[in-house]
Amino acid sequence: MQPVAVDELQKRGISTEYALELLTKMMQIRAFEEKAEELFALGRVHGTMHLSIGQEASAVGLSSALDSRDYLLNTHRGHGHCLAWYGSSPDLMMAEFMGKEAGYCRGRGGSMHIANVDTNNLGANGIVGGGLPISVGVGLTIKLRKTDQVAVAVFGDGGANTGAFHESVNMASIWKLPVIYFCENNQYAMSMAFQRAFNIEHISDRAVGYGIKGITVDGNDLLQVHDAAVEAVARARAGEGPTLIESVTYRWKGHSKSDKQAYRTRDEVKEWQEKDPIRRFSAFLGMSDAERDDMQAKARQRIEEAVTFSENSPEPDVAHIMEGVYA
Amino acid sequence: MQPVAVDELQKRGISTEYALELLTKMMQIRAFEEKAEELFALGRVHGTMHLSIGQEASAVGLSSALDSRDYLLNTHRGHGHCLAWYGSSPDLMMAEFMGKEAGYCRGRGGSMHIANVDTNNLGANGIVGGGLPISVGVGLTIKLRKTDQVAVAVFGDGGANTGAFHESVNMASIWKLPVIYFCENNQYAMSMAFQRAFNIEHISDRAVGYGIKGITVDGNDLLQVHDAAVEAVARARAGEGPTLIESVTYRWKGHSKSDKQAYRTRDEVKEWQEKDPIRRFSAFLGMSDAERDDMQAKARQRIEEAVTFSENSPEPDVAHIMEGVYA
Amino acid sequence: MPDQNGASNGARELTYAEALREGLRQIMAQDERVFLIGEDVGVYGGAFGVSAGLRDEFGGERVIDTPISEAGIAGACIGSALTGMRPVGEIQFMDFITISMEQLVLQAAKIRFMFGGKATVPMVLRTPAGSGTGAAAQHSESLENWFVHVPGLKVVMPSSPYDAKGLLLSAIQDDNPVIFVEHKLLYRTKGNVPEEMYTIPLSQANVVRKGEHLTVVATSIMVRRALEAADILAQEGIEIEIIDPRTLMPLDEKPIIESVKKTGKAMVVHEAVKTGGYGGEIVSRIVESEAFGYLEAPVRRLAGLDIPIPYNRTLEVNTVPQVQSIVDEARKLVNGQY
Amino acid sequence: MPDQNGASNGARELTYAEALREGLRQIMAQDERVFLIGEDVGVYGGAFGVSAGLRDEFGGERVIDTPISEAGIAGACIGSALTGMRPVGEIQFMDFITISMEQLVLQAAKIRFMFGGKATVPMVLRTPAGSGTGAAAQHSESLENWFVHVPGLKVVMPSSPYDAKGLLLSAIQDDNPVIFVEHKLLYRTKGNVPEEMYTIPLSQANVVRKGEHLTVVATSIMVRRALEAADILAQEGIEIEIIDPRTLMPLDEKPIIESVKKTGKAMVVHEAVKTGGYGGEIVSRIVESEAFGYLEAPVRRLAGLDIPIPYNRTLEVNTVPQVQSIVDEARKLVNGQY
Ligand SMILES: Cc1ncc(C[n+]2csc(CCOP(=O)(O)OP(=O)(O)O)c2C)c(N)n1
Ligand SMILES: Cc1ncc(C[n+]2csc(CCOP(=O)(O)OP(=O)(O)O)c2C)c(N)n1
Ligand SMILES: [Mg+2]
Ligand SMILES: [Mg+2]
Repeated sequence: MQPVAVDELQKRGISTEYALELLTKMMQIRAFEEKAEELFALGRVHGTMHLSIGQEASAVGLSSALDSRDYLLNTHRGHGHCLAWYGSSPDLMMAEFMGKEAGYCRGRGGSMHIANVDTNNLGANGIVGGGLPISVGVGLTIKLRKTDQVAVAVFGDGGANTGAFHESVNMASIWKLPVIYFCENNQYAMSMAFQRAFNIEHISDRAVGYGIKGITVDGNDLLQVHDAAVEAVARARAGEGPTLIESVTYRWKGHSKSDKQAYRTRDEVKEWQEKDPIRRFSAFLGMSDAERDDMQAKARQRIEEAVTFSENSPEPDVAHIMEGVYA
Repeated sequence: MQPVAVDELQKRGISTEYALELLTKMMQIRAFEEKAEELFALGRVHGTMHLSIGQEASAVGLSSALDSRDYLLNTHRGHGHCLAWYGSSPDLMMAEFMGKEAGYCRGRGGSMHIANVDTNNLGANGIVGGGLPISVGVGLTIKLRKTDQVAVAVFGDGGANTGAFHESVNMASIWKLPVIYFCENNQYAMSMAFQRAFNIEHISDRAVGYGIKGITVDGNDLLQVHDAAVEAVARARAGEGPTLIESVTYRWKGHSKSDKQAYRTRDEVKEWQEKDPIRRFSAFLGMSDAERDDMQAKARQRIEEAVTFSENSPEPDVAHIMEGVYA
Repeated sequence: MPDQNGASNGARELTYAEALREGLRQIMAQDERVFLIGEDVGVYGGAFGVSAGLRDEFGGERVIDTPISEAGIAGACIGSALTGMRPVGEIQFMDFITISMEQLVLQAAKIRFMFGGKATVPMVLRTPAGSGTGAAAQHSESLENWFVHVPGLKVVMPSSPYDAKGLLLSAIQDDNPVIFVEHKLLYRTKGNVPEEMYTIPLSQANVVRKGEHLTVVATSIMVRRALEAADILAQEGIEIEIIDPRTLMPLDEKPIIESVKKTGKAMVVHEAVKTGGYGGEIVSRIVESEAFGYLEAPVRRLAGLDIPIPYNRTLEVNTVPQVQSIVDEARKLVNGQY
Repeated sequence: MPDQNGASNGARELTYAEALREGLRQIMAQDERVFLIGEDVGVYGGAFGVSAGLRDEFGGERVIDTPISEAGIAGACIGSALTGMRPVGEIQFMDFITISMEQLVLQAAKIRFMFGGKATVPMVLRTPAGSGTGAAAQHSESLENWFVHVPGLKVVMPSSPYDAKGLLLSAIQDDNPVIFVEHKLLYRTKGNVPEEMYTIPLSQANVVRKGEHLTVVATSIMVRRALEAADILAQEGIEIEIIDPRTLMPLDEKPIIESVKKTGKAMVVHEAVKTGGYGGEIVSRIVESEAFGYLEAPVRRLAGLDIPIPYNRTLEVNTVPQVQSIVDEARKLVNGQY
């Protein structure tokens, strides 16, 4: 490893092993989503999906500042955060994605609703901004129980324009709830460019309106995301309330499976692909291309295993279709 | 008139007559609401009402910057804005308040829904924040028709915490709509004190989050409100988009008819009563107490006439109950 | 379960609002997972006084005043319920629940199912519905059938102080999201309410009055009006059987069907707008059941007119069923005029 | 009015999406008060491609992309309609209309009435409903009955390309707020569509197929499925009469009642969850009418299961009525098995 990396990691108390683990997570996310796309193309999965390829540092950087006591409220573009989350299983995720009984949600939820309440992963959400009001409640639970947990609510630039965002962040602020509002500004809400949907430079500027700390970070730089999250977590655990983090990044793929991407240029996509967060972090760690490719191959292998696992899992039984509506 | 007043009015192009007209408006509003309260106490009106006594300068200062081409979106606490509006009739307002057929809304709307689309008064609103999304549409009409009209959306401090506020102001900002967001911060949303509902000092700070101009004015000073509104109107007519004006004021009466006001002290109310906008403006104009009282008596007389008018108006006929649902 | 009329069980007269408050107080004292959240539920005591005094008793941490943020209130309930609490939210007027719909319908109702049955959302959202206070079209909605149409939610509508307390305690202890619809005009009505912490099971209809000639299914305030109508009709020799579903969803349809098999005639009375309303559900349940073969007359719906609630007092009263209209409709049905 | 089958009138095959687009294009060219507003309706052409190309044609001022702000979209329609425009809003999936409810129900629907009949709100809100795309519980809602239950709104649900264009043009020219519910699985279905700017009056039901044995009232995609079912049933000698209300509110009930008087048997088919759904309205209209006396069998509802839409494809398909379930239910009804 380069000395500067050693230094930077040490400063943050990140061991080499842990750094490699984080890189592995990013690679598994990439592999998972590439596989997801392939399964779609082959017609082996139905519905839709939202790939976060290009945004891996954002997901892994965030989760690297949290631990197993904390809560996650995730978005439709949530494979990454879900995989990055503590205790998550690529097998059960893939099984859910493929609609199988062994999936996290018994095949009832699919890509947009993967959750694992057992590990405090409170679920992806098909509704833009849908998790934000819920985060207020999670924050209240923590506050009422007086634990030192933190909840993180992930949303996109699009989500920051929903009424839900406003009501939620304000409530979290006035009650000093331990919630981190983590906005992944990937430049587009479907076809709506950030510049067209906002009349401000940084979404984090909105923090002013709620009297909380706001910060914008390079979302393709794992350590920058990590640092901002660590700071926000400390603030939350200390009872100082929420933080709004804007993680500036980019989605390489279309919005969902059926997107002609007429709203952006190929050059723009290429430009951002050069900021690949995985290459960036592996280079930072001083890895050679071969080392990196080798690691990525292993990650792909892991995802292949998840596919095999899922293929061997049965379909949900129609006889049980009415189950799970009421407790 | 005191020389300083002459000066100040002249600077703004306000004639003495117009200044007295503005004062008259404030006094009629006060008289209307005092009468409304009395009618309630006598059991002659049913439902509920929200009095804006103490806030008169805010309503009149705002409308003084607008003219008959402009649009108003009003709130539940809207008697003042409605009376201050161009072409409004105390008779038809009182008749509506008393549920009579001659009322602006044929007795179907009542206090919370007084509207007169003919004069671009698009109605009071029983829903906090309910007029805000509508203002976006009014702004779009103006923009699409390329007229130089302005729409003003009035709301309270409580309204500024609704999701509707956020979505609307953002949309008006990105499309540079000619809408003035006029927030009457009267310190309370029902029992919820401003300080408890916000973690910021000025609601106008929220303008930052939308990239628009925000300003806080003393809402009990008619000229301060007027000035801010004039500036906002100019900006809007010039195609420079919305402004967020926070008019800091206070309601002297309870939230609605049934409010024990346990959430505030009498001293606080008294303190604000000393900032009476009517006395303040009449004193500024150099009026003696007697002159002022005389003028107020005339305003009361005008409202008595409105009551008489209303009493002579028939009740709506049950035979026509199904009318007006569909066009 | 103590009896509604059993003063021996420590029952005394309470208003509907007092009964609700007593239930809230008792369960909050017993179960620290329960907390209240809503606009002005604290010092103000709620717009209709239901939570008066509870903030003094349990503190601002457990009786939480919110900004005007109905989506936020619903979300606060969902998130806390999902993580182990038992929130009781209040939406100040049922009309404003329109702002909470996404959270209630797409989140609260669906989370358990979408998560494969692996999560619970034990929350109660209380809200006052109905007209009669002169508050006009935006403060008088009766929207219960929207929620009946959303699998995953339960819908409860108590018609008496006794039911109010017992059903509220059941709702809070239920592991599902419950929309608890109160009625503004019922808050001050009185009835016997036992002091103890009794529960009335959800999804258990109540035969409020026995009769042979006509089955009247009524909800909320219409149960009271139907009872008054029954007294008048009884003087003419017409005995109506009144059934209050109490829980609209999931519905306990059996007593209704049994009753129709006995009377051969049925009508539904609710305040909500007739078209698209709950009446259609009850009519369908009857017509689809074995009671169909016993029907001697059309099943009728007596409900609110298809208009927004007008402000004017006379118009307002004429918009929704009153005692006299129930009497008239029942008489016609029994006398074979349909 | 040109005929659905009259190629002589210049009809050609278009998809449902193309028919809608053609209607939008024609009226926008003719009436400058009409504009489109919604998420991704511009360059993207709308999530289901309905407005593809219209931004190029009419510019960004009249084909307006919005931020993710469904309350704002509804409000933008209301405010512009109230001031003289004729907006056509789009809510990307009907599920998200939950976020527009306050604006639609408390404002759009009530403004005219609350203002004493002195204002009009001529807006159309288009939105795709329904399951079948694997998008799971939060992208598959069928919520039409909520709006049927709101006086002041009109609710339209076209089932064919021909109806889609003709009804959309009527809706845009109507002076009331119209909720225009499309179906995702219908967008690519084809049918004859005249090129001219014809309208189909609102509140006019359509007898889609004539038959003697059973009246089937079906909406949206269920009309297509019922037609397929009819072919299968015809082979067994069972002739069903299929009626598509097209406008659910205000309903043209007469053809339904006449049909039931003829057939003596009726069923309703819709995709939305059965409980609290539109089926109850249709059943009630039949049972309350003179058709009651002609009924030879219970009126049945065939509708979506009372569950959120599941992701898994097999579960999803089994959640809502399919051709085979219509066949089975119709056969049972006709054969007196209920
Ligand atoms: C309330 C709501 N409106 C619209 C949609 C449709 N939709 C799904 S994702 C999306 C764009 C979201 O943009 P953003 O929040 O920036 O997240 P990203 O997809 O870029 O990760 C839209 C419009 C939705 N799911 N929910
Ligand atoms: C969406 C909504 N929530 C709650 C209410 C009940 N309510 C009416 S006025 C009011 C307080 C409004 O406060 P603010 O916006 O500050 O206006 P003010 O009454 O102080 O003029 C409340 C809670 C409502 N009408 N609408
Ligand atoms: Mg984005
Ligand atoms: Mg206020």
